[in-house]
Amino acid sequence: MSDPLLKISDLSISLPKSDGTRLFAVRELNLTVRRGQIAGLAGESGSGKSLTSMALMGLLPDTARVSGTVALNGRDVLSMSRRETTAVRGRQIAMIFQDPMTALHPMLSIGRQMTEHYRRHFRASQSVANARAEEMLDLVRIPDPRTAMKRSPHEFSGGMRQRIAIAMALCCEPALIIADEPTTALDVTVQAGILRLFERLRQELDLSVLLITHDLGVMSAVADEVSVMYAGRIVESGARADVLTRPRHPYTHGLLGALPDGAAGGGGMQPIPGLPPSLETHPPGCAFHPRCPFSTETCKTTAPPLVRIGPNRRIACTPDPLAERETA
Amino acid sequence: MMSTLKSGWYRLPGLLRYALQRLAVGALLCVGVTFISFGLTQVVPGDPVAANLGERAAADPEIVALYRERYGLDRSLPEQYGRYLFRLLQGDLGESQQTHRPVAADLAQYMSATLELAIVAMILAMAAGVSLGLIAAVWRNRWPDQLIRVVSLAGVSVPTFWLALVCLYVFFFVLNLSPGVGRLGPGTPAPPVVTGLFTLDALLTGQWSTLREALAYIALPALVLATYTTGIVTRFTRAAMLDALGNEYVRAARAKGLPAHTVILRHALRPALAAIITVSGMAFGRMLAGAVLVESVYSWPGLGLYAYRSALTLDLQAIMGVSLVIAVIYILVNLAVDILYAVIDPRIRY
Amino acid sequence: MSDAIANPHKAGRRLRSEWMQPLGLIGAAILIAFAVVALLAPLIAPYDPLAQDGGRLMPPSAEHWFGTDQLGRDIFSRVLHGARLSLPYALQLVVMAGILGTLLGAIAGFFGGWVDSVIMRLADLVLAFPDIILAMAVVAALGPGLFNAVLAVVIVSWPIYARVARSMILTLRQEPYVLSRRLLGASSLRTLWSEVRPNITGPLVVLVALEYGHAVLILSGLSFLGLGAQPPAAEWGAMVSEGAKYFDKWWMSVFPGLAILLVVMAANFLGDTLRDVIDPRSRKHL
Amino acid sequence: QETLVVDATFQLKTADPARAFEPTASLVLHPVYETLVTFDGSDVTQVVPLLASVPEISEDFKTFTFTLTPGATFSDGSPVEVSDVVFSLERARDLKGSPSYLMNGVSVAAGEAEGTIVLTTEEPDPALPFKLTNLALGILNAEVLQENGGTATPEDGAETYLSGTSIGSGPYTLTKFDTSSEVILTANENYWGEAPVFDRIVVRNVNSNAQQMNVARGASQIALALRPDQVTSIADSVNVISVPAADMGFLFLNGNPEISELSTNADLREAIRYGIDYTGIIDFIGEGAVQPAGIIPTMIEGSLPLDGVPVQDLDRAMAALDRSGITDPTLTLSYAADIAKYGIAFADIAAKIQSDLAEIGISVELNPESVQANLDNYRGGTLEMSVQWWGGTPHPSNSLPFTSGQLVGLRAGWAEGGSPELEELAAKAEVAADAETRIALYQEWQTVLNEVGPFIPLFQPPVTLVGSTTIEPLEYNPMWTVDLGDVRLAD
Amino acid sequence: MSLLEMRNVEVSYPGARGLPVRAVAGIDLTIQAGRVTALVGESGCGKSSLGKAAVGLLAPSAGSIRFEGEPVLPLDRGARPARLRALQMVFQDPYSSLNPRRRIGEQVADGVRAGTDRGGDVDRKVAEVLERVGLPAGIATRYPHEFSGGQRQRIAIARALAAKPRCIVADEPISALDASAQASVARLLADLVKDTGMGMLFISHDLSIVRRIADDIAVMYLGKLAEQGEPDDLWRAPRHPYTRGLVHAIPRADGAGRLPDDLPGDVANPASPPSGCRFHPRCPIAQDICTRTDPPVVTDPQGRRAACHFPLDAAAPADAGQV
Ligand SMILES: Nc1ncnc2c1ncn2[C@@H]1O[C@H](COP(=O)(O)OP(=O)(O)OP(=O)(O)O)[C@@H](O)[C@H]1O
Ligand SMILES: Nc1ncnc2c1ncn2[C@@H]1O[C@H](COP(=O)(O)OP(=O)(O)OP(=O)(O)O)[C@@H](O)[C@H]1O
Ligand SMILES: [Mg+2]
Ligand SMILES: [Mg+2]
Repeated sequence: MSDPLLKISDLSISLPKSDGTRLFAVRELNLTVRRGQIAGLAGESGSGKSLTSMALMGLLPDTARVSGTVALNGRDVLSMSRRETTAVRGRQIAMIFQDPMTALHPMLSIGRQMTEHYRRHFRASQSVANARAEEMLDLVRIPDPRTAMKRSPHEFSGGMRQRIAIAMALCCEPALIIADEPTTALDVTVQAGILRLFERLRQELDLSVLLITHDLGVMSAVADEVSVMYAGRIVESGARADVLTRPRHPYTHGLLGALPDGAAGGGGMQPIPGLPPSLETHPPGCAFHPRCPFSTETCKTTAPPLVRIGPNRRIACTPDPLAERETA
Repeated sequence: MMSTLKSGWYRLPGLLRYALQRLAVGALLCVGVTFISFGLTQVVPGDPVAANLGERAAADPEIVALYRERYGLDRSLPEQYGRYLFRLLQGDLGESQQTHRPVAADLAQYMSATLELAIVAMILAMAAGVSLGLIAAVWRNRWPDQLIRVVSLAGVSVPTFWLALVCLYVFFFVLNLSPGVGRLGPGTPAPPVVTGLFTLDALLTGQWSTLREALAYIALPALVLATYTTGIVTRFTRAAMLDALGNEYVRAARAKGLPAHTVILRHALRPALAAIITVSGMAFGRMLAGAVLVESVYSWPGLGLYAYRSALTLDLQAIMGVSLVIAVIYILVNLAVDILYAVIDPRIRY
Repeated sequence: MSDAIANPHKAGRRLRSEWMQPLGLIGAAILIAFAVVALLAPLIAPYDPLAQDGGRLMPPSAEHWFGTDQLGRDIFSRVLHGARLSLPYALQLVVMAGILGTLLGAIAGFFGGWVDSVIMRLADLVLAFPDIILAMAVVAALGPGLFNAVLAVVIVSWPIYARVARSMILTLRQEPYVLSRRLLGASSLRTLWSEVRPNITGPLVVLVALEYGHAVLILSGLSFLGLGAQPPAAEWGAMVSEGAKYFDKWWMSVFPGLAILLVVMAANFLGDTLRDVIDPRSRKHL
Repeated sequence: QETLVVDATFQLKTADPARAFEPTASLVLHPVYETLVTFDGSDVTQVVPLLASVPEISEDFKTFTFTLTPGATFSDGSPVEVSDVVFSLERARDLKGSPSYLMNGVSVAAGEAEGTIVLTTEEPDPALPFKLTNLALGILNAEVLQENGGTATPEDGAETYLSGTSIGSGPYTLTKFDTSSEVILTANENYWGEAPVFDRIVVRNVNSNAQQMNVARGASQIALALRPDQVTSIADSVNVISVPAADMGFLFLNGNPEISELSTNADLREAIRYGIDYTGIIDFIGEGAVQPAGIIPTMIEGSLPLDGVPVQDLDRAMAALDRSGITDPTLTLSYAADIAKYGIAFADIAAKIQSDLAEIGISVELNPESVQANLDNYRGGTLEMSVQWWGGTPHPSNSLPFTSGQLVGLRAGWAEGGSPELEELAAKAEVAADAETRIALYQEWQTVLNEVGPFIPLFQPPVTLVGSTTIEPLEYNPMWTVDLGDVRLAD
Repeated sequence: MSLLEMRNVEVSYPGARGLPVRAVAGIDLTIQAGRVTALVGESGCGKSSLGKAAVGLLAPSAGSIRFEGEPVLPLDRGARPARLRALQMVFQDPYSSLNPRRRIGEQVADGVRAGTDRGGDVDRKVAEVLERVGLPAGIATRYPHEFSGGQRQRIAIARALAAKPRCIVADEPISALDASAQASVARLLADLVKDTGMGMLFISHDLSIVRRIADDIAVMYLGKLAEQGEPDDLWRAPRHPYTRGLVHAIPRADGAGRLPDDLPGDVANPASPPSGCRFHPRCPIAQDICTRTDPPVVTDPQGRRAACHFPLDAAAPADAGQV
């Protein structure tokens, strides 16, 4: 198997807190995205998903400190010069944001926004860039791309805007697309359309996507592999079907159990006891232990490492209480 | 810019409708302003006769009666006001008791002096304020930001009238860098009237030496007048830029690999500009009113001085004229600001 | 709404940390110093501010630190005594304008309809009216004097408070917690008092702090024009105005002007820091 | 091209002589409109011929006959004729402008002889020739004036016309007239007298600070509004003259018991009169100021010799206060706060008086008012104590309104009959034909006024004229300050 | 007995050029005691507007709303009449639902004082009701910012509950919460309805959750009722093509990798609703008549209501309903 397109190793991100100490919002994160695959990164609000994506783009706030490596096609993105990162951004890695209402500049025409980075990255003329943009708009099924280019974002509905944002990301033929909650702000019927678009693009363009979402349903629909984050760490990763139907980490298990469909056994709608970890104070040991029905004394003191438990499958849980059921 | 201008242009009917609506409300506001200024002049104790006639003349009942008749002071208050409004509709602002000239002519003359001062000051303030604010926002919380913060706070704190004096003392008296007070040197004839603004008129008619002189004379008062506004614009620009820089679309622009200066100048400055324009509209109004302090120090023959003298001499028609003209400028500037806003931001529809 | 409204306690914590910000501290220190000077002026001033026995128009010397004026009065003592006028009158001004404006804004926001229209159009009118003329006319009507100048400026400066108060009330009225309270049977007035009021005092206090410096400026400006404090009162603006006549005797206007600058700057430093701490978003309104 | 630049502080409203009453108008229009008779330089004790001869005056001081100077022409070249004079003077009288009082009761007619004009008054008026030096009675080209709306009635509509051009016979003509910034005069090439020296005269409205700079740097040749203290630093490089003005700053204590018990109390008045530090006030005002002994300004005939001025005498003041039996009196001193004349703010004078009187135990509350409010109250006679100005024609009769029952007397609450002796003296002095008798009468009138009147003359302000050494002469005349038409280059 | 009854309710907002925007364009809905009635629909379809009108926060522009047989009076400046205080509302945003400057206890006590039995110890009642929503009584002295979103939502529910309501309108009470908190709050509400016998209008855009807790579901599209029925019926055999589209569009976390079905287009703007059936531009089975005539709401013998010219065959189960 060839090298993965993107390989994140031991990525940690810390941010200053108001009391002067630092908050480790992402810890020792390991993740790979293979070519032509959609890799999902799931986790609840505040678990560090967006920070991870910002780190990939080099867009973290100045106050953030990063360690680890992020290899894109074998080159470490984190150690690049500012010039190099600017050249990578938008060209090698493109990004799609959560809210299409706010991610498009309200005062610039669609055409302008779709071509400015293309012209820069390819040193292309406006007309070449226009042609490219129209092609991309057509690809994402925006009717009448030529006139659409002249219009402002507010003249489009939410779903259309997200399509435009996707087309914009595709303009420079990036190797990787990071989509941070691309459908969260949309209605389900519209979301379905966007998910289908992703799937089609993957097939037509052999797209590699890092899909970030908190919605396991969305994960299930399009992701090939799923990683689940909790409090800044990846707690479980593996192929989509494995993780979603046979979760091995108690958190993933609990999360699935809380969903109304109750796919992973139980009647569904079973809340995980306790509270989500507070942003400021991570508990020592395994961050999930206060809520975990299986926690042991060691869980309270030592954070379990992410270990491989099968081909392409890892969990960060030392007791691994769900393993028996797996084998059973 | 072109495209937004154009799309703004295409929506003109709506805009026009809006503008007309605003102008109608503005006209009502103007009537209100004349009403208030009329009322004010009535509650002011003292008699314009006393202020405008000589010692002996004021003791002569015949002269006083004639004087009252001439300025309509012998009529009942509602009648005086009604006549004023009626003449106003015909564009007649009455006659100043102080200069014995039509108020409209006085205003045209004094206003152009003030407008010139205020416009030059505004240009200075905008140029300096927007650049400083931009730098502060980009270098947020680092030393340039802190420095600019102190400077801009000092700018809004310094008493204009005092700064005017100190600058005059330093640049004129001590350093002899400024040619002094007034609009032009003695004996330099004013350029032919095109707009009434000496600098612009000199430029338009190609009188270069007059232009140089006019610029030399306006520099100091304009700088002084610009200080406060520069502070305001700086702080506003900073805030608006920070706001804009925090937007998702700015992050999106950076994520597209656009260089920092493009992101700042094209993506962030533009929405910030909308806010800056609003505040500069307000600041312009304040500047007109604040000009009276600068004008009094620099013998600048402007509206402020005119207003001040009219108030002192209870020159009724002149006071009402000044109030009216400032209100009209205020209304027009605000309207212009709103329209500009709509041109910049395609989301705004009227 | 602003962070502070969502989380007053966070604001409290921020207050403590940002309180340490040098600017806010410097501002507070200067203001306190001036307040002390104002209180103790008769004790610490070396001369009677009205005594005309210092020799006229003397430049600064060991005897008269800031020199003397055209009547031989000690400028240093006069500047010290000036704090007794500028500080309290400006406070009076912002408090009166703040109360009047907030009240009118609250009434407009609360009653809505034509009451709202009338009040807000009135505010528009005042804003469109050249304030210096209005102030001059009011002063002319009431006679020159510092308190009359205060009244005049109150009349021209209430709209800013009214606008802020009204817009905050209109926004807060739609907040779910206010609606909930209404559904639980509290009258509109009652919710206004118990739910809305606590949430607008912070921003209004910030506004008052920010306007304080402006008040000092405008009052001294009116005095400079001869419309505020009257000689022989030792008011800074009036002193600058006297100094303006004796142009080459720079010390006559420089020192009182510096006093104004210092106080206003201190107030702005403090207001600015307070705003950042209590109500970071309000910079949009102000 | 020679330009004379003059810096003044403007008090200017109109370019129509018949309406002009402000000092700056006299300054700038004096070289434009000539009068029948005038003064020579700074000597205001006698009139000299200009457009007409010195008048022949009838015994009863009621008929004045002038003979036109032959050869005088207006700036357009047309001759100055009797009809111009008659129309101009009648217009000045009937227009009912501020200066119309000068011609009150005077009728004008062409004389029987060719080129003569006869002025007749109802009452004897020895001051009439002096009044005729006033710019307001300058002669205009009647024909042109009438063509442009000029009439000898209040409906006259020529004012606007006159602010754009001039139709006088003086050495300069008006090119620009702006009441707030500057007035520009241009040489009248057709001048019938000696040709004007300068091509242009620019009179600018400039505050005293800038004037100081300008004249020191040669940016202007004449500065008219400098205070004595400003002059000292530049005195080496310029010519300075500093003389008392003909204006009088005085204090009055209201004589109407209904207005105040205190200000009418004779003992208290005496206490105040001797409690004031006159020399301090003169010192404060500066070099050139004088303390007059009576109400008639020093340079005018009939003024009292300066050795009789009251001086501060604290013992006498305290004694008087004791005698009055009033303890801790508090009087209110009102003044116009928002104007300064000759660079003197009444606020400073008031503060000075307040601090002087505090020393003898009289407290004074200062009541600053706006000019018009103060004027209103002053004219209404309701002020308890006030400082005011008085000025006008440089003739002793100009001060007679201080008599009880007269204009100023009434303002000080001093009704007719307040001092019959004084009233009688005033009546006699006004018509005294013989100079010596006249002077004696006026001096006696003042002595009585000082004794019984409510007025305390405080000071005549100094007029400080600063001129560049390149020009001459620099002479002060109370009517027009400086005769700009007469200024020439020094050699 | 019908507790809250809405008849032909319309809600309009002033729109551009003075034309009113009908956010709710005539809806009949009845809330029964002891039952959870859910109202689902996409964003902007008028759910909140209807909910607000139901409790009197908005005045409907037409139609009638009755609570226990008496009309619901829109709020004016005075206090709400006591009988209406048994009709309460829970809002979506847990952060703005509580006044940040007042203690939890005070805010819940407002509810207690509004309730019908005012006697007794307020503090004790506050403690009781807090415990009822699963929070320790000790939190009464604390401020809202100390709590997570789920906890705040519980506090807001406690406040409403303290007023002893007989009906609660809950406007998207769980959509701002994490998955786990969603489950627990939804269950809490459902339990409360079962225990107290009150009625509830549960507004949500998430059909999959609603299906688990509601007794009755009304589906709204662009201000109008599309369909109403029992959850399982609706899920398994939707009558209205929109309901079907909605059901099929929900992605399920079953790891199967099945793509949800989309509906073409976006939800239309209520300012300019399509002619005829408001759904027709997105409807896969639309015919000519749909562009012209607005279908009436028809109630079938099983009590299901649908507004479609061509209701889907009840017999043919939709293929989404496999769970
Ligand atoms: N600029 C910042 N400064 C300080 N803390 C931050 C910053 N950005 C994010 N955080 C904190 O870092 C943590 C992770 O944030 P992140 O945005 O990555 O979460 P997320 O998983 O994307 O959540 P969501 O689903 O809400 O988007 C959170 O606790 C957040 O409060
Ligand atoms: N105050 C208002 N003024 C004008 N239009 C409004 C107002 N409130 C809502 N609307 C409009 O009415 C329509 C229905 O809004 P409503 O909030 O009831 O929808 P909703 O179904 O609750 O949506 P969401 O799921 O987003 O909460 C929307 O198009 C909205 O834009
Ligand atoms: Mg995120
Ligand atoms: Mg809603």
